[in-house]
Amino acid sequence: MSEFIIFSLLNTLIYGLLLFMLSSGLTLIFGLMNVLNFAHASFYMIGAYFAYQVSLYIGFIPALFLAPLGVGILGMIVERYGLRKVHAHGHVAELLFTFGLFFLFNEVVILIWGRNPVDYQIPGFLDFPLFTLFGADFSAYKGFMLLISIAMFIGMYLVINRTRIGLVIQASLTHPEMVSVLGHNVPAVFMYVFGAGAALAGLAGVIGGNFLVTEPGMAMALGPIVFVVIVVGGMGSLTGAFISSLLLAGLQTFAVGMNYSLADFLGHFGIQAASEGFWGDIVRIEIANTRAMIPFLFMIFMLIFRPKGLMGVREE
Amino acid sequence: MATAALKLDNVKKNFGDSQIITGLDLEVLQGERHAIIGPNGAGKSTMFHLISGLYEVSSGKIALKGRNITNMAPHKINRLGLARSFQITNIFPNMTVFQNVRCALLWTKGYKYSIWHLCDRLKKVNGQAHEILERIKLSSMANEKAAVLSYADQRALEIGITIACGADIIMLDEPTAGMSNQETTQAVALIKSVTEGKTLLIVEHDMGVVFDLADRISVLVYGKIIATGTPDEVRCDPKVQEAYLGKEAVECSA
Amino acid sequence: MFSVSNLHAYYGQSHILRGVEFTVGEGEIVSLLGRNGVGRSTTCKAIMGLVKHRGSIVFKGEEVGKEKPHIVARKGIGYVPEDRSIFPTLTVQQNLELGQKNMKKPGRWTLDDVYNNFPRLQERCNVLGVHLSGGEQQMLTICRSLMGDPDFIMIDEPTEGLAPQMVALMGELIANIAKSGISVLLVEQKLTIALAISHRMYVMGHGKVVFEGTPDSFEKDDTIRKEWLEV
Amino acid sequence: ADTIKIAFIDPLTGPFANVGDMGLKHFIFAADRINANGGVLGGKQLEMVPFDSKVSPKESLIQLQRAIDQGIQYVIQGNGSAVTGALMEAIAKHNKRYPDQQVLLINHAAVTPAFTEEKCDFWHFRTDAHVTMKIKVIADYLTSRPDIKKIYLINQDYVFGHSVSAAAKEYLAKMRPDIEIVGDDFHPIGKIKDFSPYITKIQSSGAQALITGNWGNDMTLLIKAGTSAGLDLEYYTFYAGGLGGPTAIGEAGIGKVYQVTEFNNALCIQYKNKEDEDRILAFKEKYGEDIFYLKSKVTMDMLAMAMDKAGNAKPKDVAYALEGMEIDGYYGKTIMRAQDHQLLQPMFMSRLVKQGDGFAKYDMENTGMGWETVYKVDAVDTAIDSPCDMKRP
Amino acid sequence: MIENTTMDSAEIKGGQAVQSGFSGAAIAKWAGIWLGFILISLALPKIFDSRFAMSMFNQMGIAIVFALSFNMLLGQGGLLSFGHAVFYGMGGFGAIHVLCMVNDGELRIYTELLPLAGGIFAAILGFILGFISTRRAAIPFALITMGIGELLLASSLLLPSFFGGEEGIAGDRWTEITILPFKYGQAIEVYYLILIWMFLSVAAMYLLTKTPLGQMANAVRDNHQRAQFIGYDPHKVRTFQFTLAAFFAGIAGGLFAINYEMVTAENLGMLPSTDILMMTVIGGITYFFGPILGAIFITFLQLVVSNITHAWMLYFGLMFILMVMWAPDGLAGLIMRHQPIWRAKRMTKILPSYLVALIPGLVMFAGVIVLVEIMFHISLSIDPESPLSIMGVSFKAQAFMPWALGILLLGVGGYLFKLAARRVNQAWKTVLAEIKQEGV
Ligand SMILES: Nc1ncnc2c1ncn2[C@@H]1O[C@H](COP(=O)(O)OP(=O)(O)OP(=O)(O)O)[C@@H](O)[C@H]1O
Ligand SMILES: Nc1ncnc2c1ncn2[C@@H]1O[C@H](COP(=O)(O)OP(=O)(O)OP(=O)(O)O)[C@@H](O)[C@H]1O
Ligand SMILES: CC(C)C[C@H](N)C(=O)O
Ligand SMILES: [Mg+2]
Ligand SMILES: [Mg+2]
Repeated sequence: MSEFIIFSLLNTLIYGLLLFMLSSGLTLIFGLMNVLNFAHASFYMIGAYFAYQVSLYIGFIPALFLAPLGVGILGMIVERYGLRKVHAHGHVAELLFTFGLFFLFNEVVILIWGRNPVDYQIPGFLDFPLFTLFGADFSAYKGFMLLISIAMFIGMYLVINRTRIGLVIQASLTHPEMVSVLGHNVPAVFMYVFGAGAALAGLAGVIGGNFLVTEPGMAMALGPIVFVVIVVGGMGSLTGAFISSLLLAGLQTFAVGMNYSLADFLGHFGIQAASEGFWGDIVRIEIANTRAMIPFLFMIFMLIFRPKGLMGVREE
Repeated sequence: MATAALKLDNVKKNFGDSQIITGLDLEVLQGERHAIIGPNGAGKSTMFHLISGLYEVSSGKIALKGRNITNMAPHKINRLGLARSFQITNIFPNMTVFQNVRCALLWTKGYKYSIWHLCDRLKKVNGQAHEILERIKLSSMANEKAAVLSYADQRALEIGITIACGADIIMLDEPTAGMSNQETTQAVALIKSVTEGKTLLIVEHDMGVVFDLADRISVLVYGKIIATGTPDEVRCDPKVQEAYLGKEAVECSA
Repeated sequence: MFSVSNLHAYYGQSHILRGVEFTVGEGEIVSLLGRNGVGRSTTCKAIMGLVKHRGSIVFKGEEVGKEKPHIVARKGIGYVPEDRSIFPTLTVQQNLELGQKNMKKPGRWTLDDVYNNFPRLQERCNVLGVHLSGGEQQMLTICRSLMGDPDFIMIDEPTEGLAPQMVALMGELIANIAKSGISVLLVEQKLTIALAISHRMYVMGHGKVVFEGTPDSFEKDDTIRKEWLEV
Repeated sequence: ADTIKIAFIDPLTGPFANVGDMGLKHFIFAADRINANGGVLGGKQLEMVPFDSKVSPKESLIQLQRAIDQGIQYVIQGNGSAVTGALMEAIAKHNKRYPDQQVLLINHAAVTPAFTEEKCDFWHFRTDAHVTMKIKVIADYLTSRPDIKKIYLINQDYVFGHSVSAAAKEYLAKMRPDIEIVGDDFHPIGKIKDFSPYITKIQSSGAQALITGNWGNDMTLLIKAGTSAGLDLEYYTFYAGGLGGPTAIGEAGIGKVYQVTEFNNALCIQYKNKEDEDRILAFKEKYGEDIFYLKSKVTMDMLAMAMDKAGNAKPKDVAYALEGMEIDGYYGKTIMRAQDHQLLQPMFMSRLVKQGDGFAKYDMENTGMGWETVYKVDAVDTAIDSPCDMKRP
Repeated sequence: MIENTTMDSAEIKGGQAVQSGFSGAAIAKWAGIWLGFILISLALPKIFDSRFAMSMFNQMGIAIVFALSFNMLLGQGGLLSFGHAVFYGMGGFGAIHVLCMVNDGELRIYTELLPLAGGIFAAILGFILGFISTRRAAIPFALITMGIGELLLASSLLLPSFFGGEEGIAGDRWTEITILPFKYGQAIEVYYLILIWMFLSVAAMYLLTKTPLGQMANAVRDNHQRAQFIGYDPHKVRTFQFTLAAFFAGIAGGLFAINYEMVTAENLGMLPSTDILMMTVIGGITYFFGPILGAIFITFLQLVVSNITHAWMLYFGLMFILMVMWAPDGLAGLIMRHQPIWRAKRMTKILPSYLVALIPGLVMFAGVIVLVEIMFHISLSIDPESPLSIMGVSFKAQAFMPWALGILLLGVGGYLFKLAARRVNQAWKTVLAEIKQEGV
C-alpha cells in the first residue's frame, strides 16, 4: 500500500506539472485576456511536432528553445491577423475563431506529419533512471520536467506581478479605446501576450510530446481539461493554476487506485443493493471509473458556487 | 394619514469595512415628489440600490407602502410597484428603441413569461409604447438600435423605460445628467407630467431641477439624512449650505 | 499650439462632422458648445483618432491627424470622455497608475497632487472602479488623464453629476490646469463653468463651427444662443 | 471487365486511424493479388472502397448508409466490436426492408464471441478467432508455465474488453485454478494517454503477468508505460504485434511480450512456406511496412471463391457458398463453420525475441526484434461449441 | 445608418431586428415564403430520388431543427452553450428507449410521436440542467455546459443500462403502430415524417421569438440587470428559454433516433455540440433563418464534399474561420446586407464588381485546392505513388509542375482578388451613399 501511495504521489506530481505547463500559457490568454482560446491545446501539439522535427536534425536542446519560439511567432501571427480582427465582434466571435483554428491546426498537422504518432523520443542523455523505488524507476526526464515547470512558474510570476501588463490587459477588456487614449499600445500588448501564451503551450508540447505520445489526437485529449484547471484555479491567478493542476492530477491519479463502489459501501452495512438495471449500474460504479468525470464535476461546482475559483482575483 | 409610500428605518450598509450608509431614516409620503440631494459619494445611489433591491442591506428595515421589502429580489420589488432609473445609462443596446420600451410594459400588462401571445399583436401594449416614445421625443428613432442613440437620447430612453413599468413609485437617479439646460427643462416637464398622482423619489445635483420639482427635499451627507423639509427650509438650513450647496449664493427670506 | 481644420468624421455611413475648424492657444481654455447630438464629443474622438475622420489636426506644429490613438496621446494630448470610461475591474489607484505613461518619470501631476486635490479619491483608493459613485468617477477620470502629463487636454462634460460645491471646485481645478501651461478644450452642456472660466468659445451646428467669440460677446448675442443652443 | 465494390468501414481518422489504415492496406493488397490472377466471375475486378468509421457505431452507420447509397453490397469491417454490433443490426434490418439490395458483412477482427454465438446472424461472417478461442490458447500455454501465479487483467471498457476479462477468468479458473487474479481493470477506449497510474496499481498488486485485449494506442501506450517504469512483467496480448507495438515496447519487451495471432512473420521460415515469405516481402516492397495479417488474405480468397462457386455476386448466394467452405491455408486447414459463420484457423502463440533468434529472420518495424512461435493450435482444436442457431432466409 | 446596424459587430451577440406591426403585405410575404418552403420540400424527393439524396435530406431536416433550437440560446438568449447536444442525445435516448419498449410490446405508441417523447424527455432534463447552468451567463455558462456535456459523456460508460455503453441502444422503427399509412421501413417515408416535424418545430420556434418570453430573452441577453427592474427574473427567463431550446433539440434527437434506429452516447458529446455551433454560426445567428441556411449548407458539404475529397475537414475549417472573420453574421448576414440595396433596386450597381471579384476568387480557390490535394495525396493516401486526379485531370503528385501551378494560381488569384475586393468596397460605398441621399 505505502508503495502505491508513493508512486501515486510521484505520478500526481508529474501529471500535475504537465497540466500546469499546459495551462500556464492559458492563464495569460484565458485568465487575463479573457479569450476562451480553444486553440491553446493545438499550440501544445504544434510545439511537440516542431520539437520532433527540430530534434530530428539538431537535437533536443535546440528544440527546447526553437520550438517554443516558433509557436510563439505563430501565436503572434494568429493574434495579429486573426484574433485582432475578430476581437471587435466580441467574445463569442473570438471563441469561435480559436475554435476554428483548433480544427484547422489539427488538419494541417495531419497533413504534414500524417495520422500516426511520430517517433518523438525522450533524448538519450535524459533517459536513465534517476533513482529506483521498490523496483520501479524514476527517470531523469521526469526530474527535468520538474525543473522546467518550476522555472516557468517563477518566470511568469515575475512578469505578471512586476509589470503593468496585467493592468493594461484588464483595462483593455472593458475599455480598449480609453487605454490607448492613455498612451498604451493595446494591440501590441495583446499580440505579445498572446504570443507568449502560445510559446508557453509550445514549451509544454516540447516537454510533454515525448513523455506521452506525439499524435494528432493529443490536442483533443488535453483540450478541455486545461480549461478546468484555469477555472478551478481562478481566472488570471497563476498560483491558482499551479495548485489546481496538482489537485486535479492528484484526484485523477488516486481515483484509479480505488475500486470501491456504492455497493461495497452499502455492503459494509449488510445492505444488498440492487444489482439489475439503472440503479444496479449506479451502485456498482467504481470510483476508479469516475476518473474522467472528476475534473468536470469539480469545474461545474466551482463555477456555480465559487465563480472566482480557488485563488481567483476577479469574478467571472 | 396614509401609510408612507416608502419608509426606511435605520438602514445601514457597509462594503467590507467601509460603512457607506450609516443609519438612514427616511419617509416618503404617498403622492409626494421627494428629492434627495447630497455631496458626491454621500450614498444616494447606494440608497437607491438598497431600496430597489440591487444591494442587500447590512441592517435596518425598508417598507414599501407598509409592506416589508428588505432584501427582496429586485424584480419582486418592481412588481410591487416600484420603478427606478440608473445614474449610468442602463438600457438594452441591441434591441430597437421601441422594443426597449415595450419590454418594460410586458410584465405590468400581465404577460409574464407568456409563450402564447405575439407581442406584435398586442395592440394596447404597442399603442402605449408608441405613446411613451412620443413623450420622450424618440418616435423618430423607434426602429433604431438603442446602442446608436446619442448620449442624451439614451438618457431620455432610460426615463422612458422607467416610466413604462407603470409603477406608482418612481425613483430617478440624476435623470437630467448630461442634458443641456434646454433639454433639462423639457425633462422636468416630462417628469412632472408622468409622475402626476404618483410618488417620485429623485436624486439630482441640478438645484434648479430640484427646487422646481420637489415638494420635499432630504439632504444626505455621508450616509445620514441631515435635514428634511420643504425647498425653502432646506435651502436656508446652514448645515445644508456648508455641507452641500457650498458658496452657491442663496438669498433666504428668513 | 493646437488647431484643426476641415475636420470630417463618420460613423459608418453617417457623416457627423462636416468641416470643423478651430484653434487652441498655449494655456488657453476654449469651450465647444452646441446642441446635443451636434458632434462635440465626436470632435474630441476624431482628434484622438477614435473615429473614422479626415482633415488636418496640427499639434505643436506637427500633423497628428493620421496617428493611432496611443501615439496621439504620447505626443501629449489628453482626453476625458463623457462616459468617463473608468476601468471597472481596477481599483482607483490602479486606474490612476494606468494614466501614467511611464512609471519612471512622473509628470507635472503625481499621485500625491491628485490625492491632495481630491481627498475623496484617497479614501477610496482601493475600491474597484465599478463601485465608485458617479461623482467620484468623474473626479477619477479627469485625474487619470492628468497623470499622463498632457500639454493639451480635452474634457467632455466634466461637471456632469457633480454636486454644486464640487462643480465650483472643478472650475478652479481646470483654471489651475490652464495656469500650469496646459491648454484645455472644454465641452460642456450646461454652461455652468464654461462661461466663467473659458477664454474663448466656439458654437457648433450642423457639424460645423458656427460661432466664435469670448464669453461675454457670446452672452450678449442672444440670436446665436436661440438659434444654436435652444430648440 | 466491370468491378465489384467492397466497402471497407474502419477507422481512418482519430485515435485508431493507424489500425484502420493498416487493415485497409492489407485488404487492398489481397484484392490486388486476386485481380492480378484474373479477378472473380471470369474477369470482374474487386475494388476496395474505404469509409471512415472513427470506431464510432453512429459514424459507421452513416458510412454504411453512404456505402449502400453507392450501391455497394459487401462490407468488410473489424475495428471495434461496438461498430460491428451496430452494423450487424443495421444490415439485418436493411436486408429485410430492401430484399433486392441486400448487403453482406464480413468481420475480420471484431472478436466479441456473441457475434457468432447468441447474436449470430446469417449476414455476418467472422474471419478471426474470437476472444474465447484466443483466451483458450493463452490458458493452454499457461499450463506449461507453473511459475506464473498472479495475473492482472486490464482491458478497454467496452463489450470486447469485457468479454476478454470474462473469458480469461473462466478459462484460468478451469485450466490453472492455482492462479490468482490480482486485478481486473477497465479503462475508457482510446482516451488514456498516460497509463502510469494503472502501471502503479499493477505494480503494487504484485502481478507477474497481465492479460490484455487492448489494441492500437491503448496497447502500445500500456506496454510503453510498463516497460519505461521498468517493471518486471509478462504481457499476454492479442495485438502486441499491431502497428507501433514493437517500436513502443522496445528492447525492454524482449522475451516478455506474447501475442495470440493467426500469423507472425517467423512462421514462413519455421514451416518453410515460400509463398507466404514472398507475400511478406512484396507487401514490404509496396508499402514499406510489415505485414501483420494472414486473415486478410484468407478473407478475400474465400470471398472470391464463394462468388465463383455461387456463380454470381448476390450476397445471399455468396453467403450460402461461404458456409462450410474449406481451404488449405499456408499453415493448415481453414474452415468457415456453417453453424455460426465463425472461421476456424490455426492459431499461434508467439514471443518477442531478438532478430535472428530461432526462426526470427525478419524483424518488425526495423526494431531488430521479431517473433518466435512458442505454441501452435490447429484449426479444429481452436473450435469452441456455439449456441448459435441461425435463421436462414 | 442601416448599413451601420446590419454590419454592427455587436450583433454577433445576437439581436433580431424585428419590425413591429403585422402589415397585410408583411403577412402575405411571410405566407409566401413559408408556402414556397413547404412546396419545395415536398417536391424534393420527386426531383432527386437517389437513396443518397434521401438520406441527405433526412439529415438536413434534423440538422435544421437542431440548429434553430441552438440559436434559441445563442442568438436569442446570448447564451453560448457547448453542451447543447446533451439534449439532442438525451432526446434520442428518450425516443429510442420508448421505441424499444414498443418493440418489446410493453408499450403502444405511434411511431410518429416518438420525437415528441424525445422532446419531452429532453425538456425535463433541460429544465433541471438549465436551472443550474443559467445561474451564470457568458463564459462561465459556456464552461458549465461544456462540463455537463463531458460529464454525461463520461458517465455513459458507467450506466450501460441507459446508454448501452460504447454500442449504444438500438431499436426497430418498423413497428406497424403508426398514424399515417406508412411502415417507415424506407427512407422516403421517414423523410415525410421528418418533414412534418421540421415544419411544426420551425414554425413554433419562429413564433416563440415574438412572444413576451422571446422578447425578454433578447432583453436579458442585452442587459440582464436592467431586466430585473422591469419585473423579470433573468434566471427564470433563461431557464425557460433553455428548457424550450432543450425541447426542440430533443425533438431533433428523436428524429435522429428514428432515422438511424440507434443512439450512442457520442450523440451528446462535445463533437455534436460544436458541430451544431459551427452550423449555426456559419448560417448566421442574427437572423431567424440563418441557422436553417447553415444546416442545409453544412450538411450538404459534409456529405457531398467528403465524398469527393478526404481533405474536406480542412476546407471546412478554413471556411469556418473565414466566415467568422469576414462575415460575423453568417450567410444570412451576407444576404441581408443587400436588403437595402435590393429595396433601392440598386443590385445592378454592385453585381458587376462581384463578377470581377468572382473570377480571381475562383482562381485563388483552385490554387488552394491543388496544393492541399497534392499534399494530402502525398502524406495520407494509401499509395502516394499512384496518380492523383483533380476534376478529371490526373497527374503524379510528386511532379514539380502541379506544385508550381498551384502556387501560381494561388499567388496570382490572391493578388487580383485583393484588387477586386477594393472595387467591391468602392461599389458598396457609392451605392449606399446614393441611397442615403435619396433617403430610400
Ligand atoms: N459595491 C461597493 N463597494 C465599495 N464601495 C462602494 C460600493 N458601492 C458604492 N460604494 C461607495 O459608496 C459611496 C456612495 O456611493 P453612491 O454612488 O451612493 O454615492 P452618490 O451619493 O450616488 O454620489 P454621486 O452623487 O456622485 O452619484 C461612494 O464612496 C462609493 O465609493
Ligand atoms: N457609435 C455611434 N454610431 C452611430 N452614430 C453615433 C454614434 N455615436 C454618436 N452617434 C451620432 O453622432 C451624433 C453626434 O454624437 P455626439 O456624441 O458627438 O453628440 P454631442 O455633441 O456630444 O452631444 P451629447 O454629447 O450631448 O449627446 C449624434 O447624432 C449621435 O446620434
Ligand atoms: C481491431 C480489433 C482489435 C477490434 C477488437 N478486437 C474488437 O473486437 O473490438
Ligand atoms: Mg449617484
Ligand atoms: Mg457628447
